[in-house]
Amino acid sequence: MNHLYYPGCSLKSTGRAYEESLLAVCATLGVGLTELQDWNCCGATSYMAIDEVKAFALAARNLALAEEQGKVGPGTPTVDLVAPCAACYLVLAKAQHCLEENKEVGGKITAALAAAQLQYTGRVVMRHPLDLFTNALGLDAIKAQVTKPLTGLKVACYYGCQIVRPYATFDDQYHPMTMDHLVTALGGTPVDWPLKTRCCGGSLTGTVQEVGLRMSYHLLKEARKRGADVLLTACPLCQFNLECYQDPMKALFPDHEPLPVLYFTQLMGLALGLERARLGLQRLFVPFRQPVGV
Amino acid sequence: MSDTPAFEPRIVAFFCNWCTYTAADLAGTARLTYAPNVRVVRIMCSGRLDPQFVVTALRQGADGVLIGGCHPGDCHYQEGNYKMLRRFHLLKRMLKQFGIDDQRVRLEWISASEGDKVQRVINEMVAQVRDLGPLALVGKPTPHPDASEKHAAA
Amino acid sequence: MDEITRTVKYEADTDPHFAEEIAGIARGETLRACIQCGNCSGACPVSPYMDYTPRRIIAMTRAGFKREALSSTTIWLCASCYNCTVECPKQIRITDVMYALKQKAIKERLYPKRFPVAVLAREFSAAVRQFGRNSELWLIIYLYLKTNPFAMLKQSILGLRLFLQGRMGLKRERIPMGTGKKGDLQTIWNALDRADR
Amino acid sequence: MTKPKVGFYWCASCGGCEEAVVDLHEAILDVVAAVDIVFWPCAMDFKRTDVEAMADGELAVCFINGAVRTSEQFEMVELLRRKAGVVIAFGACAQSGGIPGLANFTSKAAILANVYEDTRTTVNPHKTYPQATVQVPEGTLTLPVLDETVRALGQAIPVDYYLPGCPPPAKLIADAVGAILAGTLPAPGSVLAPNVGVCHECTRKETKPEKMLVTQFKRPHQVLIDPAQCLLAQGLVCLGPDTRSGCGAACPAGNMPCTGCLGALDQVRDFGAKALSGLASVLDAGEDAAIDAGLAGVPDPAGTFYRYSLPASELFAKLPE
Amino acid sequence: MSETMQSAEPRVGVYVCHCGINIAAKVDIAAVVEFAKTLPYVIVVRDYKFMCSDPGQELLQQDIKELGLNRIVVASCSPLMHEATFRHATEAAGLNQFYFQMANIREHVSWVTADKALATRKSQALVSAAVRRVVLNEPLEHQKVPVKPNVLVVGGGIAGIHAALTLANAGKQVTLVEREPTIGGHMAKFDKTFPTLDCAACILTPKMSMVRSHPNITMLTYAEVVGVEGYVGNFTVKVKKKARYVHEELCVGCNECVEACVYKEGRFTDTFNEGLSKRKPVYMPFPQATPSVVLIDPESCIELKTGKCKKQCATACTRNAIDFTMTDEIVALEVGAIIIATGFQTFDATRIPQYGYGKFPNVYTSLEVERLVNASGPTGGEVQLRDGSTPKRVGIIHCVGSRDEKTNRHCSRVCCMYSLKLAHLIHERTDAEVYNLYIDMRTPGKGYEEFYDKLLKEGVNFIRGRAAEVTDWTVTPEEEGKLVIRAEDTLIGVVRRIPVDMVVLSVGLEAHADADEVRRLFNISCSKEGWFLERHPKLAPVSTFTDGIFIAGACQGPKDIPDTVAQAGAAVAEALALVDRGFVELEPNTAFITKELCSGCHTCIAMCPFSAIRYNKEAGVAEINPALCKGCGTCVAACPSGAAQQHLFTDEQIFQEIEGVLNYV
Repeated sequence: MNHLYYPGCSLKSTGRAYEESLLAVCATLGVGLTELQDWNCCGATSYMAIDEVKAFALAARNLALAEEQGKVGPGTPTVDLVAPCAACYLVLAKAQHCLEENKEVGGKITAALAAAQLQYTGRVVMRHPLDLFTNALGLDAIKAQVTKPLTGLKVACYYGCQIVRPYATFDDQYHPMTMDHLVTALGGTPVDWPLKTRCCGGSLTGTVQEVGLRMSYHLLKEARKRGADVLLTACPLCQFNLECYQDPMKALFPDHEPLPVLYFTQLMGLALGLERARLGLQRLFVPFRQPVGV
Repeated sequence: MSDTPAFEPRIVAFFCNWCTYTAADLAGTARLTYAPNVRVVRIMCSGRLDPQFVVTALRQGADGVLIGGCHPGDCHYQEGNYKMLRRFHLLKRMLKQFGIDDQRVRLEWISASEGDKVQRVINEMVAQVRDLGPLALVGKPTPHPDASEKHAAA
Repeated sequence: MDEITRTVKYEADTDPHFAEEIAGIARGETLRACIQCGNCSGACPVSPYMDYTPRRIIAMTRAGFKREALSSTTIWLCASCYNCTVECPKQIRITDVMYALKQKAIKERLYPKRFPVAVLAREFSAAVRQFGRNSELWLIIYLYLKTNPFAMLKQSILGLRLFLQGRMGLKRERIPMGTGKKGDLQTIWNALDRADR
Repeated sequence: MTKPKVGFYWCASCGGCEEAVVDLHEAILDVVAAVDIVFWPCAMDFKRTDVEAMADGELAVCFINGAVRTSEQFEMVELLRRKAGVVIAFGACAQSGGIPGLANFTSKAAILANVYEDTRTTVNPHKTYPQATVQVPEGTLTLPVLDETVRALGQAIPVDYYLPGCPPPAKLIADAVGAILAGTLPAPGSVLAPNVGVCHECTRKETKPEKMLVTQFKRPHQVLIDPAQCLLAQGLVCLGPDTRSGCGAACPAGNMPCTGCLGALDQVRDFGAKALSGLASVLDAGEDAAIDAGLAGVPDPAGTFYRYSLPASELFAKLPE
Repeated sequence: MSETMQSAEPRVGVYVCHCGINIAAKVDIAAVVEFAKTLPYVIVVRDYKFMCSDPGQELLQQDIKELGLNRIVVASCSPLMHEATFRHATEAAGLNQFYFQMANIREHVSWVTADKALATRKSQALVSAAVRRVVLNEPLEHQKVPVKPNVLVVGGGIAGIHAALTLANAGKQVTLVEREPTIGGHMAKFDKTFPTLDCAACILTPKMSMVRSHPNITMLTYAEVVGVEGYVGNFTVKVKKKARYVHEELCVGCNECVEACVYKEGRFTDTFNEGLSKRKPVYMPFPQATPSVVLIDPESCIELKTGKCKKQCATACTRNAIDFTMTDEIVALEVGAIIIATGFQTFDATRIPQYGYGKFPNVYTSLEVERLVNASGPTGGEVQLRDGSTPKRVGIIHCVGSRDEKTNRHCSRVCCMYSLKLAHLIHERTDAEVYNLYIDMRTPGKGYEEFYDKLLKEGVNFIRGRAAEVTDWTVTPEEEGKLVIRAEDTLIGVVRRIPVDMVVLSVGLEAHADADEVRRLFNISCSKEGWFLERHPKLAPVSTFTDGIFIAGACQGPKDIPDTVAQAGAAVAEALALVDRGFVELEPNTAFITKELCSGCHTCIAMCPFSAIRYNKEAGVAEINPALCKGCGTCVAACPSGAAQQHLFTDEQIFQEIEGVLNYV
């Protein structure tokens, strides 16, 4: 299985461990990821606030590059583009919708791409790694490779907003379960909790910190309350907000107790028996010390 | 803008009395404005649609023909719409042989409650046929008057 | 009460085209269908911090209260979680309306000055425009310089830790710009700019 | 008493209609005895000048077969129209365009290109095409010019009667001649054949099932045809129900489906569209895919339904590319 | 009417209606009049404010008499609106009514066209078509067919009950068919009715017993209509009576069998109690069930599933009413009219997952709470939580599955009022703090606003805002262990979190899931949402597009009990008008075959779904029985030789109409 891979800016810095663990896990599972060459920023939510057409043009350039590098044509009618960052995933998907539905915006963007000898013909399939693992690869294939099952580990699966909203493409909008099923396949125990898709604060944690902190604090508190040993995320910004800000969180909410926050790929890697360093676990602010596979 | 008036297509519609004609009435009652290019001929059932009506309309100057009937299974006469569907399939294939674009002859199932669909379908079809331009059928020689008329004139 | 303010709104002070304009930017949104049920506000995780709830922003936009809507903190506090959009019983894409209001606010220079979210958006887009990619460290530095330089000191510990853990580098992420070759992002920018003019 | 003068002429046709006259067998002797054939280029040596020499209306009846495609044909039929009291469009080509009329599915340019350039056996490096006029030392030579489209006779000149068929059945010819001699011709404009479908005189009529429904249309070469049962009921594309009778259902009697040569009934405006309607209506299929599969036995609907009547049809010709 | 006048050359009169300003504002009437004057055979053209008014009709009648007109064209509204009016006017002036033709320049032109010039041009084209067509119109007569006197009522809720009783009281023989084992419908489940708070059972059960005992009513419960054939006045209906495994005529409803069942306790979901209690395989749906007859559920009965039961029930029955060999049976009915009163279903609350129905045990639907507050319900009228405790705080969420593009767009019309009723009953019985979360409070009805006023004064809390979610995520100590409703209090403009013990979801009313099949069965139409479509929303609210079939109650759209009963009465009036007249006039637009032209090809015979065409072997041609022909014209289109034609829709008439509509500049 070969897929094009769109890391996005965060996976090259704050979300480095996400990339490290994803690539390590994919290598172990035999899932080929080829990084899209010359990719640019997806546009993210911030660009959308400035100029929508340009934001979608940014996304469209990546989609066009994917078609070109994915050699879309007869025999290869579509190409999968894997975007691990929830924001990138949504922005790229949203751009696809816009290009399809809106002739006016689509026309402008097509013309601009043409100036750079690029074109996008609607043949890229956006995939989040959760989708890739559960639907393309299949949980059975993963289960078969688990060497250190997460027996006894209680996991709060946190999906965040943008992989289920506004488009519910591969999971339920209200009660997403792909990550829970994945954790079960890895031998762990997902906890049922009500805040799976509640916002972590997004970029507010960096801008209007007290607002963002409270939102993250409540998520962690509820996860703990439901007995979770660890919280899993599927987005670099969620992980950053929930993990790196636990010190200021403690300062603001004295009853806060630290909770390790991992990328789901990191936990997958542990269950597959990969070394901690390959999974970027040393980069955590709140260390995850719980032994697995015992 | 050029001085010559833009092409406005003429479309003849055959609507069944029970579903689509009623839906068109409903579109009226609901004041749903749509393109004025369509002229509706009422038939009791889309099953009454004789392909002769379609070719006649095209010959007489229609740039498109719209056929509206009840949804499959909803025919007031049980299955007149299905009977027509069979003719429609063969007719479409034949019209293609005459070089007549697929979009010019259209079949839509529109129920009595779908006034909005009447509006949408008509607007859509008028736009499509407008893009296609006039249906330039090869001029058919007018049949000469019967000898009887000739003699009468003489 | 410190001060008594008079809050009548004259029709002359409203912008009758505002709703259509915003609906246009948000691509065909049917603001007029809003029944003011408040589901958006109820579903919004940030609404307790907003000066107007999302529902009121929709009402104000619809009524042409342009200045109030554009200078609200609400639009900048929207975290783009799309909960309102998914929940709206009238299927109004409220998140997109918020984006439209943000775009309009920046264009009209009506956003709250030094309000970090608006500044972030501008700095972010400037960086992406120049380099094609975003470098989080540099973005944060610019953000604090523009909003609250003193707060940067408070954040420096976090920054240092990130740096030490290898989660933030000094390197600027960038792609080649202005090569004029196939796929050049600069060529795309230029084409879009020309189209804008 | 002078015998009435009669003429025969052919335009775009195969010659079968001329054969049909001879098919009267010994009855033709009665015809010859009763009339004076003054013009019949196919059978006897007459010249155009002979016709031109006649007084207007001198010919009592002129039988013209074939469609009109060339300038010469048009000149001749106009001339004959002037000279003849009664013009009878003789055969399917004259009546409604016939087989030559199928040329309206293609253009004049394409036909010429095909004949003078494209066929494999043609060597024409200089792209030499026939010219309407050419100068030779002896003077100017002329050739007839091909019209853009094929016309039925009635679309070229006023026609008094139509004698349909490809070729017209002997009985209809005999009846027509008898009516002419007896002065019992019907109202001008009439078709000289019964106004009822072929099934009416088909020996297979009684084998029709009460409900005529077919799930799959088939072509004659695909099935072993039951020699007694209704052909349509067997799924064969038989146009008997659509077509005027008078032929004694000759094709079904020969175990082949009717192809519609006697043309439309009086009350039908467009033979092909009506025939299409009748045929598709008996298909017993509901869903789109089943309909298409059932109709696969009609690979060329336009050719099937307008085999003899394209110029007389509402659509007349294919749209130019 | 003189023969000579009608056979003479056509003399057409054209009348263009202004319809007040409905047409005149969008169509240049004068231009249409001038255009019509240029059309062949047109003798006179007039315009008038309201052609359908008496003076309007007199206008054309006078012209028929004075100008010798023999063809009439009125350009006005849809023929479905006023064709009958003008036909009668034509007939009254001595001209056969089918010498009349209508051009629809209101619904199809003035109401749907933006540009006046284009609307005028379109009107001209339609007038041209009508004129060309009317010239070919022929005189026709309506055919009279007798009407069968009996009436079928489908659905045994309050609408069906009221309709059946009223018809029976008028002396008609009525068959009432109900799908459930008992009549009573939703109303039988309610405790009180708004706004009077009178007991539902007290007003319903007497009517139910009257149905049972009325000599003119045949009640078929646990039965479904499976086939409808025929036409107005002459329907043949097939009803499937499902096997109860209990002989109705023998059972006296003593419940001895239920007592004797091998199951000592109820084990199976009691649907009448909305699943809040359990029943045995043999059961009485509820104490006042009508007929008062038990039935055996084949899905749970051991004998019926395995044949290995002690059959204590059968032994206990002294009247030998239990019969395990019983099978479904088909009953055929001959009726003249049918009233459909099949009611509604409530919205499935699991479709809105954020309200937690099915996930949190103490989230209830309003119908469940109806059973909870009902004295004969599973808790004997006690409002209890699942653990048996009494709620102290209750939230009632309005508009669940209503006014929502993702579920149902419509307002269900009764939820505000029943929510107020439930708020009152819960408050009254438990003294709980009750919160109503509503979008808009809709109380238009006699005594309704007064009821709202009463509730306000009772101290029930009202929060204007659509609840965003019900969650067990708690933030403050007071929320611990409770369900929290999050919503914006839109009148204050802040988001509130309301901790409650019980959530009541005021579910909306929907068309039955199988409404589509039912309407196909009866050959009527329904709206996109599945509500049966009335012939005209204002002027024919209980008629359908199929003559002889009427609709009543919530199957037509959400409505409360008073409106339902009123509509049932209206449907009865329509049915009586039909049945008592004794005959119907059929449209003469039947198909016919000219036998000289028919070759006997058989194509038409299979086209007819009504078996109106048969082959006459002696003559060798097909023949159409006009009494069976319903005038679809499918055979006409199919007829390969043009021998089949349709009155009012001959090929030539339609060709003329086609040429007419294309005749404009």
